[in-house]
Amino acid sequence: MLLWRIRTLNWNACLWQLSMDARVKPAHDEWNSAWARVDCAQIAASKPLTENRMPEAPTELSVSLWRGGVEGRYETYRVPRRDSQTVLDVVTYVQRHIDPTLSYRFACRVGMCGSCAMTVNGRPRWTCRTHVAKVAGSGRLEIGPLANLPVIKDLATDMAPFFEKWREAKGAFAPSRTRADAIPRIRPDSPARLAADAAVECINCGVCYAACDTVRWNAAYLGPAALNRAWTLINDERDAGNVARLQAVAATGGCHACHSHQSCQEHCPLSLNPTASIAGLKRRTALAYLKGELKP
Amino acid sequence: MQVERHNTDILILGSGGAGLFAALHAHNADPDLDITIVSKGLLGKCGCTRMVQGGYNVALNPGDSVERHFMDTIEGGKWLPHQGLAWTLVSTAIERVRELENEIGCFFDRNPDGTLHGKAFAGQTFDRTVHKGDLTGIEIINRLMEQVWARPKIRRLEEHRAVALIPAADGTLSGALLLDVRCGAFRFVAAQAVLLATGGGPTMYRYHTPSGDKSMDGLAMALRLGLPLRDMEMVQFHPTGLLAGPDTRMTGTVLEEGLRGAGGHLLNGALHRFMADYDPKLERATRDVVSRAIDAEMRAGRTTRNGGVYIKMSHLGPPQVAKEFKGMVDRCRDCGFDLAGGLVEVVPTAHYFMGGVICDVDTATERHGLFVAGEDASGMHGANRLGGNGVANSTVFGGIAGDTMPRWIAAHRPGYRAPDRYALDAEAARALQPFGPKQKTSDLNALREKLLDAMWDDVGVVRDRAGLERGLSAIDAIETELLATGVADSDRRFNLTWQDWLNLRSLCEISRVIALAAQKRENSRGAHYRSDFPEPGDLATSTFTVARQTQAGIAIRERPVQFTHVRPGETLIRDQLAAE
Amino acid sequence: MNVRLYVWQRATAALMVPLVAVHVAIIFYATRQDLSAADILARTRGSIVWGAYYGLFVAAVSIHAAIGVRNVLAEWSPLSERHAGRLGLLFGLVLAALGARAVLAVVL
Amino acid sequence: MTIARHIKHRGGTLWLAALVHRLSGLALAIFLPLHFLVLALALHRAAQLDAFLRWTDQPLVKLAEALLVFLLIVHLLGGVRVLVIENFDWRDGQKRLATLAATVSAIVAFIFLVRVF
Ligand SMILES: Cc1cc2nc3c(=O)[nH]c(=O)nc-3n(C[C@H](O)[C@H](O)[C@H](O)COP(=O)(O)OP(=O)(O)OC[C@H]3O[C@@H](n4cnc5c(N)ncnc54)[C@H](O)[C@@H]3O)c2cc1C
Ligand code: HEM
Ligand code: SF4
Ligand code: F3S
Ligand code: FES
Repeated sequence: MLLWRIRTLNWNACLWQLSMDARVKPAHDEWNSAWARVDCAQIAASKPLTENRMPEAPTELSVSLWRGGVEGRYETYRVPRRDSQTVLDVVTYVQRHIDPTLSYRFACRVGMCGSCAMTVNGRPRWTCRTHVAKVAGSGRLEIGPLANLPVIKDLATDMAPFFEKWREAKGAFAPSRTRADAIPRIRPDSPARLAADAAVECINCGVCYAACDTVRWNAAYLGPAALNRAWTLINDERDAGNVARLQAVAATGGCHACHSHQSCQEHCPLSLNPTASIAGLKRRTALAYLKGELKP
Repeated sequence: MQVERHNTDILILGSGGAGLFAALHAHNADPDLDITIVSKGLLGKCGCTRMVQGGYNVALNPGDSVERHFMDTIEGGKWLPHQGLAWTLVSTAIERVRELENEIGCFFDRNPDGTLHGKAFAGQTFDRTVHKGDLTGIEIINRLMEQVWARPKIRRLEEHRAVALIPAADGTLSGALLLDVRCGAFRFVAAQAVLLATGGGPTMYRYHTPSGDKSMDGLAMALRLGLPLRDMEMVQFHPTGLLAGPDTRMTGTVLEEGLRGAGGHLLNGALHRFMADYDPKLERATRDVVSRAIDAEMRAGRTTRNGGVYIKMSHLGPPQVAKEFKGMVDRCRDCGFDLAGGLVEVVPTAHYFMGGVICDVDTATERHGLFVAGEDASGMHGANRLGGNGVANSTVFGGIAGDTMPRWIAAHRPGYRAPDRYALDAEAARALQPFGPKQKTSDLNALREKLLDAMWDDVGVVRDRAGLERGLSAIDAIETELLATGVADSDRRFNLTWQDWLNLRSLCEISRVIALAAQKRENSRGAHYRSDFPEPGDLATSTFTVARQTQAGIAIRERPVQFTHVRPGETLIRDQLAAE
Repeated sequence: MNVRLYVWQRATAALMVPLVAVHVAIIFYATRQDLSAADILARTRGSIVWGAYYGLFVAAVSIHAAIGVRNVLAEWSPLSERHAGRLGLLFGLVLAALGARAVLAVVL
Repeated sequence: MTIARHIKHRGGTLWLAALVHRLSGLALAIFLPLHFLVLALALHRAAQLDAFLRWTDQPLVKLAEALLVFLLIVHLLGGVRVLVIENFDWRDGQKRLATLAATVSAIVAFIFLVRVF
């Protein structure tokens, strides 16, 4: 059973990747020359990607939404299927046209603010950038609030614990200069800059936090996003707060609680790699401990 | 009406660049002050500062100068800016960027030699836009947000909506009435000083870029308090918003300016590259010119399936496009469009609001104790905002407000003034209107779309007298219908439909002011274009509009622009003069 | 878990990689060669090398597993970290005692 | 109904690898003391070697010993995966490779054991 499961999972992943590869990146030179010749009429005639993905798109979606707080139930709604439709649009449709009391959170609608994450068909995702075609091939959607955070109502969670842990991990820059000083010169290709850049683009959406079982099992665990931020700052040569930061991430609930499940990395919508960041923290703190610079 | 009451020294409405900077500066000035930030969404995770892509204008390079940045701002603003404010903006931006880098922790992109990289942005004579890739806003707001989290003394009221500014019985300002969105209850916060930083955001147009929480609440509150609003006809449209049909929130979101800059083509529904018919600079013409050209194609019916035009990048080589504009290409792909290789439908989209509350260079308003910063303030940009001057504006003046308020409190010792009970009750009742017994249950969303269409069609990119009149009567009708429309009173907790109702009310109030100010300005400057008055008029006698709520309704007056630093025809750029 | 426990757990794990590899190799070798238990014991009895080898293994595994059990208990049982730690310690001591006895039985 | 039942993000290869590692570690923690105990007891009590030898010939004992070896290999590979992730520079695609290698080797080890048996 187990082996079978593993095999099918891998196959699916591989097939999916192959088909994506075929669609988005054939050999580069071929692209260039071919595209130079293709005229606009042809492009216009080509169908949008979504239609390629869904040969027989259903005209209606069956959408189950979590209603209530921690205690509640899934309720099912019928929502018309559109060509251009994200999961956020589906939720919006229900609020605007079926049940005006449905609660959810969003702001930017383009994947920048990280406030729209929900559990979509069992997986944490940013809903404003998740096209329905990607997740509802069967025409069914089940949407719940993000896991591992208190539910406020329906699809909205209280993200306060998540931010609190960000603070505990010393996720704020500690200055070594003031506004009166010149901006430090740092070469863009220097290893330190590259390391600091690797995972700086986190939008604090909480998706990784919801995907991580260690967060679920260990209330003290700071979680992937906060630790990822701490690692980014440790690599930031302008920062002056590393003593306290290393201490914070080496304490109980810090980076060592991570079991490298890698769900964070699998689910991060920006393809960041918190697992690698946390591994970096583990190395750095272990070294500092062995050198006697850290008291656990 | 039972309302929970709190006191705080400084109350900040809004958690964008302006609000967060104000909190940090005020806290820095006096760590004992009790500071409270109110945010309609989660702190730092709502509003437009986060959405900044392009970057931050600042004259840091030795080859550039404050004077040059200033002249670009004034000329871009078609000589309408308040020159003192514009000068403060460009000169303080330097210190502010150093603060962002050195103290807040933003890590901006560098040149190969390690100095800050400045990229080109349309309408500027120097490449001075500091950035972090094409996600500058995320870097700025995340770092600010962390700094605020790290100071527990700064209190946060998240998912609290400011409903009204409440005067004291003696006519001074008392505080603000808030609605706790999560539980649906009111709170009143009395404050010694209040900062309005809710960040404008013209979301009353069919296509718009700002985040979903923005609905001009701040300006509506200021209007009701009787404050003068300036340049209210000035709505900036971005030429290339994504067009994905009416049923998705993706529609209207901005596709980066750089796409045109890099050589992207705009094609109409018949696949004709139409910019040649309008401007010799083709797609590289300024925002307003391109927006008007697209608008003209749309009005002539030469549109795509969804009623816009196409942007085409594929001739630059899809892999190259995918590399250079990764963020945009990924975003389009997630939404089901192939930006690198195919055609993507675009449409002009309402982007920024130049109008706002009149203020001094220290952010003080006419009302004692009320300060304003960010997109809610006005005068820095005049008829047009340069790309990159928006976030500079909110951070520069947010910081100044944070410096000013503690000083002001120390000097005036205003204390807490009891709110005017009548005003408080009236405002609460106003917010509860949709739950009234006589309300009809009509379709709120259809009403919202009516407003968006009316504004787009008649008070949009190109205006004329007849259209503005049509628009005004449409706004009146929509507001009347809104006031009669109810929201089911089954659950007030986290009730987004109630919030939508309140948003629509703010939008109606400010839409009317926009239309009236547009009617008043009988010339065409920057973002404001009247097809019946296409000429800019005499620059030396330029005027700006001032709108104010009076007993009789909204009064619009024109005031002459003071050329305190430079007059039309002159320039401050010494080296340029020398070169010529 | 904190950095001290982490270092001990990972260090003992790293140490056990060769130890276990050799142990497994021996088992495979033994079964291949059809060595009887008597043959094996004949080789181990009185050998300081084997005594040290298995002694080291028992020490490492006791520390390693004690910390491991502590972690699993802390996450999967209602016990607090502190109580899980005590139980883990107890487990480690028992394991070390049993292991030492077994090593002695094999070597002496 | 409580919300927690509706989380389905588990079951990915990486997650399974971590779970198998933990379960094998736990199983080892349960079996290893028994193994030690039995070993010592058998050697002590059976003053003469014969009894011990007869005892180890029992299929149940053989199975238990084989299982222990299997668990040890599985846990070792899982542990190596963790140590590699934590201590070596990150390479893309490494995760799939590592887990694939781990599962494949575990299967091979299992087959081996069955053969030996
Ligand atoms: C897509 C996009 C791209 C942009 N790109 C650039 C760029 O590249 N360069 C540039 O210079 N400018 C850019 N701008 C403009 C710039 O983002 C804004 O001008 C600037 O960030 C405004 O800052 P602010 O602090 O005034 O408002 P915001 O950042 O919008 O913050 C307003 C805050 O007030 C809150 N609020 C609103 N109403 C209420 C209420 N009733 N009660 C309580 N809180 C409320 C909001 O939730 C939010 O927290 C861009 C704007 C957009 C939309
Ligand atoms: C063969 C060499 C071994 C290696 C390389 C190894 C490696 C590891 C590692 C790296 C972990 C940490 C996993 C995590 O925190 O995610 C771990 C956990 C653990 N190990 Fe081992 N181990 C070995 C042998 C053993 C043995 C012989 C036992 C038997 C008692 C054992 C019992 C455990 C237990 C109970 C855990 C805790 C499981 C968890 O936290 O998920 N290990 N091991
Ligand atoms: S690391 Fe990725 S998933 Fe986690 S909060 Fe940041 S952006 Fe979201
Ligand atoms: S999912 Fe969790 S356990 Fe570690 S690798 Fe990621 S934080
Ligand atoms: S709404 Fe901002 S990330 Fe989805």
